Amino acid sequence: MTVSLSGKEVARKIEEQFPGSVAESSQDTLVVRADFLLDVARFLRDTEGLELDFLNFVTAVDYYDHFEVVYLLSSMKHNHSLTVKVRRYGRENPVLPSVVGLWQGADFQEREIFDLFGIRFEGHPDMKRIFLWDGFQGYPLRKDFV
Amino acid sequence: MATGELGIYNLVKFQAIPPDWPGGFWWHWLFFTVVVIGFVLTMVMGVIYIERRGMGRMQSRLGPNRTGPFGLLQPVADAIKVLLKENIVPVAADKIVHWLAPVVAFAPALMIFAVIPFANGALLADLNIGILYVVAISSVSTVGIFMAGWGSSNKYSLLGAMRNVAAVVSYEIPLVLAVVGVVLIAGSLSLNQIVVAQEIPFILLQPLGFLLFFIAGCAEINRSPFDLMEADSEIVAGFHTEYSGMKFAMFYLVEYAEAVAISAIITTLFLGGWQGPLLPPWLWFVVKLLLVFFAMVWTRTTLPRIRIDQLMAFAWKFLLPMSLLNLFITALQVLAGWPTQLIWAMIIVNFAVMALMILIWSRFFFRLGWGKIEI
Amino acid sequence: MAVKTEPFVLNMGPVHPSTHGVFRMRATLDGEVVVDIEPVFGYLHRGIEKLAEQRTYTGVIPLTDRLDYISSMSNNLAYCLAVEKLAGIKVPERAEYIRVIMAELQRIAALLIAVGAFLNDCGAYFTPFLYMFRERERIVDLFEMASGQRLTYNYMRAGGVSQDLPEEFMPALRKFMDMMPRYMDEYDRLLMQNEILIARAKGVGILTAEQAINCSASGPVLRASGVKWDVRKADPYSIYDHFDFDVPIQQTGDCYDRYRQRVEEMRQSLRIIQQAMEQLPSGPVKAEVPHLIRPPAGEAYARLEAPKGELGFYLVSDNAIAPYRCHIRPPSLINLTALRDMVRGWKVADLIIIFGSIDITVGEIDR
Amino acid sequence: MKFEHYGIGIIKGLTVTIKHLLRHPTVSQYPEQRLNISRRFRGNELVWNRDKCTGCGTCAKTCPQGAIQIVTSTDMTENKYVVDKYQIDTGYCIQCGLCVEVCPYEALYFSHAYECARYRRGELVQGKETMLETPERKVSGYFYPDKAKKLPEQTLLVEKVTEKR
Repeated sequence: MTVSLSGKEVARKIEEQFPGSVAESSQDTLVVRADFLLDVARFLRDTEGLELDFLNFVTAVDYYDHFEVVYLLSSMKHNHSLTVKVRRYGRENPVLPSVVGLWQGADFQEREIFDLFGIRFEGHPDMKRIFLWDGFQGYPLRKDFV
Repeated sequence: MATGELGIYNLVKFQAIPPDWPGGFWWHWLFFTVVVIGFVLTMVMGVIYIERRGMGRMQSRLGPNRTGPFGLLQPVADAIKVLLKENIVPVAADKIVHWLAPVVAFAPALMIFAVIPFANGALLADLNIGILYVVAISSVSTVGIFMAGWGSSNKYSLLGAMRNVAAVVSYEIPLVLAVVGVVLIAGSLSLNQIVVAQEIPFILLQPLGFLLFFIAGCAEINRSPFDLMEADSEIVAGFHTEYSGMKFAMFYLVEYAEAVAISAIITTLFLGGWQGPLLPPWLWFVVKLLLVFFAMVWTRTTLPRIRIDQLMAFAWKFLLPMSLLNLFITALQVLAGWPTQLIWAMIIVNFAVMALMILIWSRFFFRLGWGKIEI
Repeated sequence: MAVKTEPFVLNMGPVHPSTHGVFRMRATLDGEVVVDIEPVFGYLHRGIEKLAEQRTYTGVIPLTDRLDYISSMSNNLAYCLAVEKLAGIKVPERAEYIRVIMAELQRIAALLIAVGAFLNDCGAYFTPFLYMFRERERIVDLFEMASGQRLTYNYMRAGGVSQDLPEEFMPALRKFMDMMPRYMDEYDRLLMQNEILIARAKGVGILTAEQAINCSASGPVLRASGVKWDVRKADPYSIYDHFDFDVPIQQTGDCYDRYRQRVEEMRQSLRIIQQAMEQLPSGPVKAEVPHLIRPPAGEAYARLEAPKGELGFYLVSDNAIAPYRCHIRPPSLINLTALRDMVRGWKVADLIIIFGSIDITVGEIDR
Repeated sequence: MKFEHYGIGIIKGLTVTIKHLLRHPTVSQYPEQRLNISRRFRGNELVWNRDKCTGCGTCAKTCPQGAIQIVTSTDMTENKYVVDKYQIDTGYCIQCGLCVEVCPYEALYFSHAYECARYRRGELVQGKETMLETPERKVSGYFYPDKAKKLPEQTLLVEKVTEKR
């Protein structure tokens, strides 16, 4: 059975390393500040005992006032998982750091988020639309897209 | 009977009425031209039917069975359909080359049959260099296919045509070398003489030669597993991707006419041609031809396709040394006079040699390779 | 001597015999050698995630049929697991067993297509494909008997399955289980040891274990690279912990291993079905669930081992009758991430078989 | 010593295909040989029971495609709804079967008919009159097991053994 790591415990560990990086933590999720995302992600992937080396999925949710990007990470070695979230406030041209360098599996999924939500991932090697054509207006999965 | 090379000299010479042919040379010529064309077209229809039905049954389905009794008219229906289709030429195509390609490809396939005997002496021209003529003519089709690949200005077509040229150039050599063994035993290049010389079919005397000829022949006419030039799962349809209507039908005809030709040559060289008891000679010929063709259908149904570099490696590293060895051994046997005196010893020895060769070669010297290129 | 040649671009697809759907590969070739490749997709984008936001929780189930249309049952099940997790619905035991039987039959059916299509890409002219289609047809007959349709089953419901199995189902399934191992042996005889296939597939398109994990590959692609990771074992959903089965793995991660991996997985699925068939209890097949489900606000991610890999549904609820957000983790799309690294340096013919060995369905990639 | 590279695998494969040549084909010839479809067939058309329908509109609400259109008026004398218009655009219908499942009064069924292709899209729209049960348009047993029992048994490919043994 995959153990869902407690967000609070992991948050404590992260806070020791990167103070001020965790915005919020609960039993099953961990909300990270966008500026610290890459550092935290690298910490989660490489730290002994965590080793979350498998990125299950990346997706985004539109909550009108902010976008929430959800990363589900698992560890093949320890068989545990952790949900990491990043919030991005503001609807105009939101930008987040890309995790492709850490988990290559995020490649197409970040492009998909860019395509459907309009969140630009900085550091992604090939940030362009994936499903829709290049001249498409708007981002369909945003709640205000009709 | 009209024998001898086709040349001005002979044409003049045979103006006189030959002893066994009341119409004279021109009648002979006309009669066999009609026979050859009719034979090729009917055989192509026949083999298409056999291929589709046989393949269907091997794949646990029925195959075409709607048009005519048992679907026998399916090739006719296909032909009519394809002739009525629109002729599409790509805008960027080289029009003349694109137009000429099917003709250039088709003519040689038909010309091969000029020297193939349907019965003793029943052939258009009993050339004394018949087999050389076959080898020379059969590779001309490649020009047509390359013209098609080049002329349709399509990358798939070009890839297919390139593959075809590479394959034909490489496989011509083992093909010819495999034939030479037969020629050595028969002592003649004329196909009629070769058949006459086969008291027992040469497949028994030349098992390795037969295998090499069959493989190389399959590769030369692009039958599976060497059908890379029209590999449907890789390059769509290869050289005839951009062809439609009548011109496509021509290519389709070429494909099967060549298959029939190679089957006919194998029948003639290795299976005793028209020789056989009870049945009339031409029927024996047809039956053997269809058997060889069925073997091709069978392999096509079963085997995966090999890759282009493996194809070349197979020709140069496996077939070529094997055919050279085969030639060498046969030459020794002929020198020792085995084909006339120790014929059973020769059969046994040659089969043993074949098994040993294949085992040793595939164990130590050759393996179908991998082939990644670092970028 | 190296000849300097100019690379050229070949657009494979969107309509190509072996792209398994409307999928395009923009391949840069140097002669026959693949220098670079860029997958282009979106030709089948129907916006299922957006559509799901406007439908009731039950109304989304027919949509999931159309994701990976050759394994609809698994998609149904994945979505229903997510809804059950979100709404806290308990599933009756008989329903669980029926689900397992269906999901495993579906796995066999989908893997048969995957293997058949892979062999077809290798150039075995439709023979293995048609043999395997015959067996798939037998499975589809069973599905039709239970659900009434042959492709878009729409059989699972949140809280169970839509209706009980008909009484003629179990005898037919038993017959199928008797004949299937024999056919599997026949497939193995047909091409498993074929020299040409080995030459074509062995050592081609190697995906190492580290790379596979880094690329988030899952399913047979991951396991063929030697990573023992199966959601059925690692995170047992439904009642998979009741069954005794192995997770086969291969070592090198080449195309031949992926092919063999799929064959082994079919055998394991047969084992699971055998056990489920013997243990099938009686009882209700659907929990008392209202037709309009209104789960409490929250989020849930449920995943399962689909034939192609880890299929997951991430649902966010705002206590309405429609999901606030429904994200699908598509194994086909994510397994494709590794394609570019796998094909570089190989020939065009290898590109096709490497692509075929990943086994994608475009309906799931584009959604 | 493993026999791997000598053509043994090729010969094995060839025996499998030649065996199939002697077996019966798996396929059946469609217009002449008709197989029985599933008793629970979710077909192209729906069957509507005029007497049982109360005009509640649950089916229309459930339909994920919005293919069902129902217009009712109230009959004050008998205190019930009168169904003025009931039509299904089978061109939009995806045969998911949710409408049949939710119908609280067992008034909607799938039909057991197939081959419902039409030449015009307008003909795909089923109105009230073309939705009633007739001898040609039998009721499918989808979601109604008692109705399924009356239908002919489904032909299964599992029953068809192609090899002679």
